[in-house]
Amino acid sequence: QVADMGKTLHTYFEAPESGFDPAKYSDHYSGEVNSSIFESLLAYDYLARPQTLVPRLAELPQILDDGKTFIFKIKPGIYFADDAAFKGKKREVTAQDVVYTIQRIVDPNSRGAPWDFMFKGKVIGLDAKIEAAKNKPFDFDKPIEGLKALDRYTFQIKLLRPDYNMPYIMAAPATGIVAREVIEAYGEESEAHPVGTGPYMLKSWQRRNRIVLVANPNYRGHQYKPATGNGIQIDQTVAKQLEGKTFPRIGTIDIRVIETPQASWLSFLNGQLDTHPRLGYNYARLIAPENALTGKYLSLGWRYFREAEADITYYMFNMDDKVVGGYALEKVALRRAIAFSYNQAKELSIIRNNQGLAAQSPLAPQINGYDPNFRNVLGRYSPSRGNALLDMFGYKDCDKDGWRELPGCKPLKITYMTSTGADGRDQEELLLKGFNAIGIKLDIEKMNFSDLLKNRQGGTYQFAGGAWGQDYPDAENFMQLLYGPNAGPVNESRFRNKDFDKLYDQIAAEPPSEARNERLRQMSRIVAAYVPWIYNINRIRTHIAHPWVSGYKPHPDNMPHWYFLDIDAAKQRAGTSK
Amino acid sequence: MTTENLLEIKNLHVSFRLGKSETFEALKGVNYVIPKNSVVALVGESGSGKSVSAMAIMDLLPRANTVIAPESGLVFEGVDLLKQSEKQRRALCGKQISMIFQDPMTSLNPVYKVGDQIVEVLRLHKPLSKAAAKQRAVELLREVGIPDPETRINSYPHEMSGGQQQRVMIAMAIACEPKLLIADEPTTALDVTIQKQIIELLIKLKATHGMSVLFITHDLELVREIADHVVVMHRGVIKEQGASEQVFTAPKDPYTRALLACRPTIDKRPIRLPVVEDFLAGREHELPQGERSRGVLASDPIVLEVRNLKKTFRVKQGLFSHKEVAAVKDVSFKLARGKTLGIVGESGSGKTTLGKTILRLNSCEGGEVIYEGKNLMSLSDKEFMPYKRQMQIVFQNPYASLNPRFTVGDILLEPMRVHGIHDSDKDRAEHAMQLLKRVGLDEKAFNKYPHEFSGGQRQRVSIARCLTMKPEILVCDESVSALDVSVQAQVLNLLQELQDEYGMSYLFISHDLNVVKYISDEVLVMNHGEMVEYANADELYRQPKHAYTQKLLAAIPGRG
Amino acid sequence: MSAYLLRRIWQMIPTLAGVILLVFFLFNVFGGDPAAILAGKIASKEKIEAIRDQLGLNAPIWVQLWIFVKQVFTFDFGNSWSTNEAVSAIILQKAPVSLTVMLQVWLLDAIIAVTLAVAVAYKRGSLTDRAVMGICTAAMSISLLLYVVVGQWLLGYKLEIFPVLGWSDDLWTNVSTYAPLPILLLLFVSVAPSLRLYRSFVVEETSHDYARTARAKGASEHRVMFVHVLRNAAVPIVTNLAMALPGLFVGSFVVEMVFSIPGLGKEIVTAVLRSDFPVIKAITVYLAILTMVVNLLVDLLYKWLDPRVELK
Amino acid sequence: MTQQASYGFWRAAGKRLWADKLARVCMAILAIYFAMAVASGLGWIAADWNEEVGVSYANPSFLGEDYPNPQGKNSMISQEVLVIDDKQKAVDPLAPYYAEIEQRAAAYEQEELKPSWTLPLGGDKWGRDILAKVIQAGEVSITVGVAAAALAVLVGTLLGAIGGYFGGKLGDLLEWFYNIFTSVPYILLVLAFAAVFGKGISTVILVLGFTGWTGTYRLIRSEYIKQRGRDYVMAANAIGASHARKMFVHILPNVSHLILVQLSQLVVDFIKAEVILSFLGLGVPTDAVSWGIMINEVMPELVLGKWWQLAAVATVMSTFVVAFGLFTDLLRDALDPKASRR
Ligand SMILES: Nc1ncnc2c1ncn2[C@@H]1O[C@H](COP(=O)(O)OP(=O)(O)OP(=O)(O)O)[C@@H](O)[C@H]1O
Ligand SMILES: Nc1ncnc2c1ncn2[C@@H]1O[C@H](COP(=O)(O)OP(=O)(O)OP(=O)(O)O)[C@@H](O)[C@H]1O
Ligand SMILES: [Mg+2]
Ligand SMILES: [Mg+2]
Repeated sequence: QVADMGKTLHTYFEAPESGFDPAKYSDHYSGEVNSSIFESLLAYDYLARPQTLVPRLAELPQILDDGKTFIFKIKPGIYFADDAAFKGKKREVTAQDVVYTIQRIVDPNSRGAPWDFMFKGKVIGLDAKIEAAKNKPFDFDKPIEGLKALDRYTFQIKLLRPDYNMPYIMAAPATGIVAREVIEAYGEESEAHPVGTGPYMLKSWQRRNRIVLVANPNYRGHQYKPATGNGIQIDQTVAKQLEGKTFPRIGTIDIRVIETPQASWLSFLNGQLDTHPRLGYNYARLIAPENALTGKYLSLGWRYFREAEADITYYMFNMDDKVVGGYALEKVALRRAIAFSYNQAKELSIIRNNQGLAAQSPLAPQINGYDPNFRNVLGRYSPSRGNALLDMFGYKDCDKDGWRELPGCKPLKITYMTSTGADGRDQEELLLKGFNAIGIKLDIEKMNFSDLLKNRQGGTYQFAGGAWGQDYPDAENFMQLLYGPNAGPVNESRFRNKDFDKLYDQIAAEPPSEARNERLRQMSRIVAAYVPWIYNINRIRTHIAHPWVSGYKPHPDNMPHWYFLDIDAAKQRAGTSK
Repeated sequence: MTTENLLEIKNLHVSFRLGKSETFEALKGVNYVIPKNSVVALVGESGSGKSVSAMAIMDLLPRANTVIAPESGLVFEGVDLLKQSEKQRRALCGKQISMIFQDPMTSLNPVYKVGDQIVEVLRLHKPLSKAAAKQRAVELLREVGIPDPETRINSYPHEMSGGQQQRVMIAMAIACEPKLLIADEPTTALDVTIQKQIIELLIKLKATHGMSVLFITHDLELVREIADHVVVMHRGVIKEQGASEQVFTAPKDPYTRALLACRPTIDKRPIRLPVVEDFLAGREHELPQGERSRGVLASDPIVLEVRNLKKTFRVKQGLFSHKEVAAVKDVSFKLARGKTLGIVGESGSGKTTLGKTILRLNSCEGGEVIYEGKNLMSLSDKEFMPYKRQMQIVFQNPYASLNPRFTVGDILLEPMRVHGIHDSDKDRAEHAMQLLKRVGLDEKAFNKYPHEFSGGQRQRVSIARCLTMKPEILVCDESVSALDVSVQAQVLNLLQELQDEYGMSYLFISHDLNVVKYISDEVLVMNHGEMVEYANADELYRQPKHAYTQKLLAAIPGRG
Repeated sequence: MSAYLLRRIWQMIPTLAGVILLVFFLFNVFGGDPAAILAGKIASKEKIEAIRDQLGLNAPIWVQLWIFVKQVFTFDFGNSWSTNEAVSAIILQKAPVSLTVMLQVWLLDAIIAVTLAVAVAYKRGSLTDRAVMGICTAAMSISLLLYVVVGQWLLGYKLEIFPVLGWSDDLWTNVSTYAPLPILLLLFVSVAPSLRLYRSFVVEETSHDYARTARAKGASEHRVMFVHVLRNAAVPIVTNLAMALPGLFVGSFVVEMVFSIPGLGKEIVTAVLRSDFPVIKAITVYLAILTMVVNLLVDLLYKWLDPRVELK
Repeated sequence: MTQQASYGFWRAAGKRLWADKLARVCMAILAIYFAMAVASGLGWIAADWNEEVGVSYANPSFLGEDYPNPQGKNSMISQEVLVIDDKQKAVDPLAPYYAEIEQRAAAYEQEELKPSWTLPLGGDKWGRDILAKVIQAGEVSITVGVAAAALAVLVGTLLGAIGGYFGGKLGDLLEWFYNIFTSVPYILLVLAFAAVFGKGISTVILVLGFTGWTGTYRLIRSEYIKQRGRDYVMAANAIGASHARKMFVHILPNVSHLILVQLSQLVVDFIKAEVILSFLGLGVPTDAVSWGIMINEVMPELVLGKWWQLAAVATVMSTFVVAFGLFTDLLRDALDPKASRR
């Protein structure tokens, strides 16, 4: 046991968690806790940017068959945390656990298997097994070609197609390795009894209010060695703080669910929280109006981080829709005109308080293939060009009611679908202003979030908002959203373009390279030309920590790496008791 | 000198704001004294300011619109009350000075048991334990003649008859043996036997505790019996005051003289009763001479027949159980067209209940009421609707029965609208004005609210409301008891005229046996819910058969 | 009386039936499809169907309804669709939390509002009266959210009178440290309307003659107002207080949200937003039963408070 | 002189009300608000509230300009100059039209108004004039608040009167309805109503009105239960008044105080509640604004020290609410003949 049980880190979640079974829940906050309790085969280097994979339970894989076969060597001597289910025995992690874990992820009986897309349709023999499990228990024991424990410590995964992203998937919190005995022992209640190999264990859980983790005494201890490689950058300040320490250092992680930005901000201010990830937009602007801490906040010695997230928000058209969809010139013109009417700069500065980047392509920062210099040269705010285009392609105001009609004077009204419960009024106002400026009637329809999802995934909408965050840091994870054959729940805009699809097939099967990057840019140009999406922003998040917290650095995968943190307990006491 | 006077009322001016600039001066400089250990009677026309002067002593006039002129003085045991703080004055109330209010029903708190209300006043002023206070409350109720006081202390005011409520008020007022008892019409709702008992009680208190009583009443016989001094009031000024004997035997003021002359007597039944104005104007000799003959003949057409009527109340006892109180047991009678049936009887004997039940204002447990050949009790609400206009009741508690948010105008127009009497509101208003005048109220009353009237005035409003409909049958429940002799005569004359003109029939409930004798053709005597005697008026008064009737007649003041 | 009671209790059955049918209908038509949310990021049609199968949403309507009815009579509403937690556990855990805050609010609100109402009603029409009522109305016009946000900042952070937020397992800690600020802020918005209402009821009674009698007995003004007048004004006051009773268990969404109080208020809103039908069903049914019981008690109370009331 | 004033419970009350100076002040204030609401509804004033006439968070004029206002500068930010390269042109089906687009667009290009640095009462985040905005919002809030409250009170009074007066089977039926209605989660009900009525301000009114009657119902019911046994009701019965007459002519004036407090209470509640409906997708439309929405907007602004929107809306709204509240209080006094007459 290396952790100091006297130290406690206080932090918070801005939304409630669901449960701590990696295969069953897909919400972000459960994932955050899972990533500290469970370990995947691989992990991202804590400080390296861009995101770089490093060994965790296993060494970096051996890649065979041009990216179709991956062999992972699991480090021997890694044990699960103690649990009654192990009947007092130490339980080592083996390759068989990996096979079980992956099968659980696709088992439709684990609450619909929210993560199954990571493996479904990819692994040899797996889909047949899924099919067989419909309304029946999943047969975990039947061996398949795709998933094999070659020996006690060697795991092999075989794919139908090359996929260089498979190692990333093996680093996702969802692939945290679980022990079959535990899962079977707790059955339906598995989410309340997480048992993993990670640095922390669940100590107490008041659902949707407070989660307390304690250091796992069985944990082997971890020392940070920065990854090396081409173009890899390491935050040296933090690296210094980590140097020579064995982690985890902090005995207890106390997480509260605090759902309003002000509450978490005030709790941080008075020292009730040690770290404050994801500051509210207006607070971010308050402490750092020009993107650096100012005034009294500077003098407090806070650690301040402003990081681009690996995500994008966008508006999408349903390309199958009779009015806004289609590839005919006048349809392209209509969408282009709408894109012209959208004021991205205002969205960024006024709605997002400058906490973002104006998105230029379907990609997000912090991922392979993202080009920070690439510009969407067709996307500018220009209602006059929008009006010009509409005039040219026959969208005239036939009945002189102030609104344009479709060519041939059929009525034109575009419906924007959004969900109830969220406050999207600013966005809606901005959209509406744009539409008004080009004389197109916009109808805003609010519905249940589930209904919105259904409409989007089922293609029964015209115009809606979307957002995507990385599952793994590669452009493919984003471009799949516009890939023709994915039209449906993945490609919700149902964009189909032969050139784009061809390029996608290529990039999906090749490792990162400059040539691949150019292909990605070409794909972005095609999207810009046909406008299935109107790009919104890539979010920037501000994170702060008190001076007594060392080793803090937010990571783009958004998983908290509490086990790298340390606290100066004396300073913490002083800071909290003021 | 002052030491002999308990209370001196000096130059008391009281006025009420009516509108923004309009005021009404109810007392215009009133002076009188209440000596220690004496009974002072305040008599005078209804609405002359008797209650107001009593209320002024207690500091109970509505603060919102009352103005007491600064030159007024109220000297109680040498201290000017008007110069005292509200708190000091309140401390006197209940203990040194207490009051019996005119309108017992609205004056009792409807949500507390009567016993608790008596206990409250006892415990406010005396160091009594709860149990002891309760014990005392029972005694007090017994003293004021409430039968079965041990259970009665658990009744709520609305479960008691008018007279019973009045006696509760009296019990409350005498509970702490005050130095001054103000009794505002304390006996109007009491039958003569009980009245006698109460008067004796008061006299006893006067003797044992040296109590003084300010006695407000219309009953001049009663005044003569008990009062040491008499103060005669008229329209806010004092017309005459002096020792009782002197006022009665040698009245100086013409108004007093007129008032005394108007007293109805049990042995005369003039065609028309004289009123004060007749005497004031010297017209008393122009009144039609001769006597009215009363009585019902077998040949008289019957409008209403009541057969074996029964009414039982269920009274809650504890949370889940209840007991039954038979208020009316098996009453039958016939009412002839154009005749009056007087109903008399002990307080609480079921007279009001009988009246209400006939009009279906209560449910009933048995019996029939035949009107126009139909049993009214078996009709549905809808079928009964058209009969409502033909049968009316003047309630015993006029104040409670007047909608507090309605002006008198609204109250009078309402029934005419409901029954479509007259075509326009203008005609209706005219009709209402006429009626007001006939019951002795002036035009201004039209726009006033019930709480702005004196007790007698409210009673006249109630009468006028019923008369708007010219019903065939009218139940008058103690309808003239709060009126001074003159107004009473005026109202009785009016009733008589209507009867002569339209052939109306009356059920006349009253404790005033003189009045009953005067107006009734037949009389029904009730006791404990039972009909004990039913006969032609003259016959009954001449030869009462039942012991109770005999007792009753013997108790008439001025007779014994 | 007992017949009346029996009738009222008997009537709970059609009411429950109505509640069941209405909630069932509303949820099925307007409640949204939980499967779409549960399915996660990328949800194919088959997947949603599979989840619907698992949740029993594809069973015939009458079967689902029958399950609901059974649940009502066994008081077992199964597990939450979105968190898989037993619904009974959710309610047992969260309702007491809400109650800890709301019961105090309710009591304090009643005491403060009634006392103040009597005081200003006595001074009716005076400057104090007008001023208090004016301030109350003005205070009422501001939304709870703003009070809570500003209160948390000012009283919690700036003046450090209360903790900014928090909740513990210990009832006493909660009552003494964490609950006071939320309670105070809730009172800000709740007292004003109650006060206005109660003042009106009390004013209505002060001019009755029985108050005059009480004064004539020598009762202090205090006693006249609180013992005599108040009891007569009690029927509507009790009505108003009772109306708020079922809500005590449900808590206040805004306050729970801002102060991180793990109460039922948040739970209901999220349940509806996430289409978590088992939770909705349970809360609705419990609320219905509570409402009915409270209403029955209140009607009985009417009779006790005002003996002239007849229960028909 | 007396005849004309017949049957004047309501008329007499009106007279007494008019005699009160404070009541006249309240009425004057309310008249101004209603006049503004009507004028704004007709587009006479505040019609251009949605124009972005100032910089973002423009200072109120009396504070002077605020140059390092970062949001201000940002809102004047010029768009990045973009050059369409050949690679992009090659995949753009609209490439052949570039020239024509530019040419036609030039005709649309108007002289851009320079946003001003200050506005009379300051600007909101879009740079809209808060004065105009608060007037426009008043139109919506007053309409919604007053109409919905009137509807709710009407429904509540009607049902409460029936339930309380008749009791028995009819009363049970209404209680049944009430119990069901109050047990169902509010959000579900609102969603259902919205689905039935569609969108728009009238829906807001209907939804608020048809969901907000329950409190009034219960209070009125209790009051009717209390009043129906009173002697004056028995007297009305004796003169042959119909049930409706007893309920509405006799008892109603005696419970009018309750209706009035409920009315003024609900007006406030609904003005506030309307914004919750916006979250559920059926509040005021996106191109309209209400006081509730404005108050909702100010929360993040306060953090940044932009207090003027809050100040404006709080002042305007509480003035209205106080005037309305006082007015109903005074009306209530006027309706009570026993109240003081000064
Ligand atoms: N609150 C009030 N506002 C206005 N006028 C009032 C008020 N109270 C009494 N009055 C008027 O004052 C006058 C005197 O009333 P008071 O009650 O003293 O009469 P009273 O002599 O007791 O008559 P009665 O024998 O009929 O009870 C009446 O004309 C009445 O209308
Ligand atoms: N609502 C009620 N509930 C219970 N008991 C009642 C109710 N009303 C009247 N009683 C009782 O019925 C009996 C008869 O009452 P009623 O009012 O008819 O008497 P009354 O003859 O009119 O007397 P009074 O001359 O005193 O007015 C009384 O004992 C009374 O206590
Ligand atoms: Mg009098
Ligand atoms: Mg009687």
